[in-house]
Amino acid sequence: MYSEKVMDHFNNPRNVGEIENPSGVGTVGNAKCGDIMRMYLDIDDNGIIQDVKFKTFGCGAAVATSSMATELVKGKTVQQALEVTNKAVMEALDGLPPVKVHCSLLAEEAIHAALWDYAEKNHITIEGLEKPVNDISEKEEGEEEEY
Amino acid sequence: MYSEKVMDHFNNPRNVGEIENPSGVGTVGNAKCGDIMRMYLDIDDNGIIQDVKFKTFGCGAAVATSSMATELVKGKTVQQALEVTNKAVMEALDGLPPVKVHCSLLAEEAIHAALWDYAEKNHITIEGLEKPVNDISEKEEGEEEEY
Amino acid sequence: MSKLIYLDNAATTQVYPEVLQEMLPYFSEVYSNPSAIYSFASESKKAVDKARTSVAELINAKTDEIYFTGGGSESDNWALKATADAYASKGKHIITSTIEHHAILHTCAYLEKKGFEITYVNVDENGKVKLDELEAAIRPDTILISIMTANNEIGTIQPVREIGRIAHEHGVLFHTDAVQAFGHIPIDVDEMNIDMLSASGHKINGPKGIGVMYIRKGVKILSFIHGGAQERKRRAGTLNVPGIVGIGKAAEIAKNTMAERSAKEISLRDHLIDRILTEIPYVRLNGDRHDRLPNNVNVCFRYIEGESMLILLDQAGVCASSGSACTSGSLDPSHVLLAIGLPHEIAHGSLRLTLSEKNTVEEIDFVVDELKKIIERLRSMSPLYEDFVKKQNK
Amino acid sequence: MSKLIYLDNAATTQVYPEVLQEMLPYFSEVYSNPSAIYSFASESKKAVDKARTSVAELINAKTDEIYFTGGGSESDNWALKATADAYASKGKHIITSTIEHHAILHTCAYLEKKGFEITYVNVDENGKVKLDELEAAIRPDTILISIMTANNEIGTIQPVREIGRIAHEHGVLFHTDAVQAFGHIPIDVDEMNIDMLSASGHKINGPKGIGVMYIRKGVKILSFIHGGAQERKRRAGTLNVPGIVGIGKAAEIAKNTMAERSAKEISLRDHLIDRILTEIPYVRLNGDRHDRLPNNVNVCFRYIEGESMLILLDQAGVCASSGSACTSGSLDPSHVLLAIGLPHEIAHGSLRLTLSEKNTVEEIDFVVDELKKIIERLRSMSPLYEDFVKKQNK
Ligand SMILES: Cc1ncc(COP(=O)(O)O)c(C=O)c1O
Ligand SMILES: Cc1ncc(COP(=O)(O)O)c(C=O)c1O
Repeated sequence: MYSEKVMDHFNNPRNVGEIENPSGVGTVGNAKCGDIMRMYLDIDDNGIIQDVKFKTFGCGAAVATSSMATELVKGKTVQQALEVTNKAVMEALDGLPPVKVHCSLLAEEAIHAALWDYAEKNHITIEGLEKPVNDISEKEEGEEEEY
Repeated sequence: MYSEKVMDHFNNPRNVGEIENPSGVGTVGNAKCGDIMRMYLDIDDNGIIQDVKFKTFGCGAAVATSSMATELVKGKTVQQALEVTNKAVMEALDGLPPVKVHCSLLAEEAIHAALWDYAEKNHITIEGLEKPVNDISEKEEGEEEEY
Repeated sequence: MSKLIYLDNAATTQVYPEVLQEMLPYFSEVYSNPSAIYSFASESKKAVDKARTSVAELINAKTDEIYFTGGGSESDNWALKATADAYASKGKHIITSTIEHHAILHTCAYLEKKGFEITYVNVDENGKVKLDELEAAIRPDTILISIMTANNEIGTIQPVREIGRIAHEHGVLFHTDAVQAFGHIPIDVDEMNIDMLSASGHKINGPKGIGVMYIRKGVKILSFIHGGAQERKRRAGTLNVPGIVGIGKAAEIAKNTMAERSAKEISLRDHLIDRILTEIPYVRLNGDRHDRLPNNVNVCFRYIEGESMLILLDQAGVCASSGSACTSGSLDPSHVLLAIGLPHEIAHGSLRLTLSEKNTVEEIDFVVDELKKIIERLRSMSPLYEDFVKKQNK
Repeated sequence: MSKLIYLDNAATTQVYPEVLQEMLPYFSEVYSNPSAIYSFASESKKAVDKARTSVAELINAKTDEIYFTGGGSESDNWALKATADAYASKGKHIITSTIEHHAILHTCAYLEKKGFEITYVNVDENGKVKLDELEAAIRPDTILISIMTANNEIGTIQPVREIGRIAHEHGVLFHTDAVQAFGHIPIDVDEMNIDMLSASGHKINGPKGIGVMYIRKGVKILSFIHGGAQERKRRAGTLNVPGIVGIGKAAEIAKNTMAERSAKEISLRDHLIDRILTEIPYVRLNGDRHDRLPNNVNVCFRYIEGESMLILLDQAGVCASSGSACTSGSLDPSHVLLAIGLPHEIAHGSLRLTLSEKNTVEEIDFVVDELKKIIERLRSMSPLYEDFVKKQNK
């Protein structure tokens, strides 16, 4: 069901863990849907993401998208990180099954949540960053009609 | 589906044929239901059935019941022949499948029809013999409801 | 000849050994439920996908327009009842024909009780649906036309392409019961404007208890069997993996062999028809002489009755049928034979011989020779024949 | 251990080799349609009769109260929809439970759209139907109570005898979905006041795509699949002879081995439960500890999610499930786990291990050892576990 890339990131997730005193941390998703992602960012004075860690409660796709998302933002500027979309995450993973697309949205949202926290802590505004919705499921469309 | 007796009478029907100038002949059934029986009787002056022949258009059970019916009446008096019921025919054949019970009714009716003809020709009344209905199907109950 | 001569392939067929071979691993080895998440499940899932593709290719459908069911009857019930459910707000009128299989006709009778109105279009003396009557029957509230691709008793092939065209010109859905045609004659759901199609595994040397329902994308019918999310949520129930693999393999073989197979069957069929018609008196061929299933022979012998014939044929080692095998419990003569205008009396003398490409000319010749004796014998004890002869001699 | 450890027997089972053996002749040798009249048909008819007897004996039914269907889902649909059809004039109220299989629940939803009213009786924290609630729900217009014999996810066995008694005291028909219980625990339709019962071949080491419907004599429901006159005119469609032979043989084996088999399964099950509950923290057992299917283990591990667990178990060669296999397409956690009062978060961490008597203690021990590692690993990357630990350390 999953691509090899997804399985690789699920089996060997990059950047799992916590960062003590992070520059920003965000948690999105909700346990009701079965997916929660937490992203920690360590951002230096130049606005470069020096380190990133995640923890995820969720399915294989949730773990893999979190892992891939951390890879995509690491070393990037805040502005570049903001441009990491769910599509980018999915493409980097060679695709996801249709029912799992929401996991990639969650990963995008987790980055945004951590950046928002960073911005708030530092009293700055990051252009283009909207207040993230913690519960991504509210953004999603209703499930396909049950026959 | 059929008993051995039925198969024997179907394969080796007794008394198939016609009688020229019979004492009585009766035809019952109708082509609509797929069963027609004709019974010829040769009855002597003492009212003994000296010979009997039949022809049948119909299924295996129809042929076998006609054959058995001829055996049961041969050598009998008119009054005894009248007492050959469909039950007697069925029993003599070791039973019939439920959907084929009507064939035995037809055999009983064929005897009656031939006796009626004999009675009419000789202007006598046979006690207990009612005018036979030629189309036995009218006497039957409706078929089991189709689910 | 002590070998069985099986001439009842319209009732059911032998599972080809190569079909069974393909099915075998999925009983006791790869027995996984294809819906599960572990890799053991993906093996059976792959087999199901492959089968779905083979079935789709046989009728030029898309893979995700194919749904597996428990048989042809289920497919027919699904098509009619679910269309009735889904389109009731548009209308409650359905058109079918007088010669459909009972899986259609009895379902229609059920729908009539539920407030639907059914028009049964007549057929001509060869069993072809009258297209003018069909078109005239269409009303603004007509939601479905269901006409079989080919008839199971008399073998007549319907002008399906024309029917589909008429249906679509009037914006009406078209379902076809292709249980007898699937794998036997070419079917193209696009060219023929077919929206839904029923098929069954055991009529094409596949297993019993597995059927197919084709539903064109966009047709809004929902489930008939509700429950789990299988078959894209449209047909609940754990997938019958071996059955699916079996019908898939049978469909693949049917596609690859169709041309050669039907040529062989047609030559056997025509030999059989020719000998019967020329060597046995008072006989008529039922069904269209040319637009006819390659393996179907159906004749009526006057003055005799079918069951007796079948028993005597059986004793000669020949499997045949008289009227639809499905309705052998009934006493009524075949509704199809009545619909083409035969009187009851003649309909009762019908014999259906449906062959396969495995039959030989020798077998066919043996059957005709036996038939001649059987028919003579039964006529000699028939009061109807007696009357006929007496009338002749007058 | 490179061998597959199959612990998903509630999803489907291996066809026993002796069952397959019994089926084999009916594919390519005795392939006749049992409805036909010739002697070749009586061979397959005899096999069907024998199977029907075996199935009847397993539940103490009469042979002619057994009908073969295309699977458990079809049987469930038949029971509910045909009862609704046949008894609508008496009333339009049906009672079921919140933990039924989707084959029941989605059929109920369909019936609701058709104007029927359904009461969903709640269950207690172990998944047992609340009998007082059930009895209180009965109204003058109640026509049917449908409660499963045993639950497919958490294994809880319902007080079927009591439910049947209550139903009959109120003159209401009682149907039970016994798909998981049939052949696994003793069932007696007379003692238990069961009027209709659904079962499925592939849950008892028989084939997929074949089911059973028991209908007590006198229950007036008609067909669900209309068409030919098969199954005493109640279920149309050419009989799936190999499938029927298979479920018959499986039923026969199930009857003969039930006592020994379930004793073995119970000892494995309890060993598995005991080790999990004592060696893994923050876990709960779902379903009744004692009134439980012999082969069912269902637990929730806090702070982790089921699919991840399944993938890692799969990599260790273990086939397991989380929630019903039928609904793995859905994102919602199991309705059964919610019905017994679990919050979503915990329900998502459920694991179902359903064993067979062929499993060994070594396999079970291997699975527990693997599970411990898997759960530790998943917790170490779980934000919920992180929060929990931090709260503990405060
Ligand atoms: C309790 C229950 N009912 C019904 C079904 C449906 O049976 P089948 O998949 O054979 O249609 C299942 C199994 O999936 C089940 O566990
Ligand atoms: C034309 C036609 N439709 C439907 C059916 C029913 O198919 P099945 O017996 O596989 O349910 C048959 C065969 O019996 C048939 O010939």
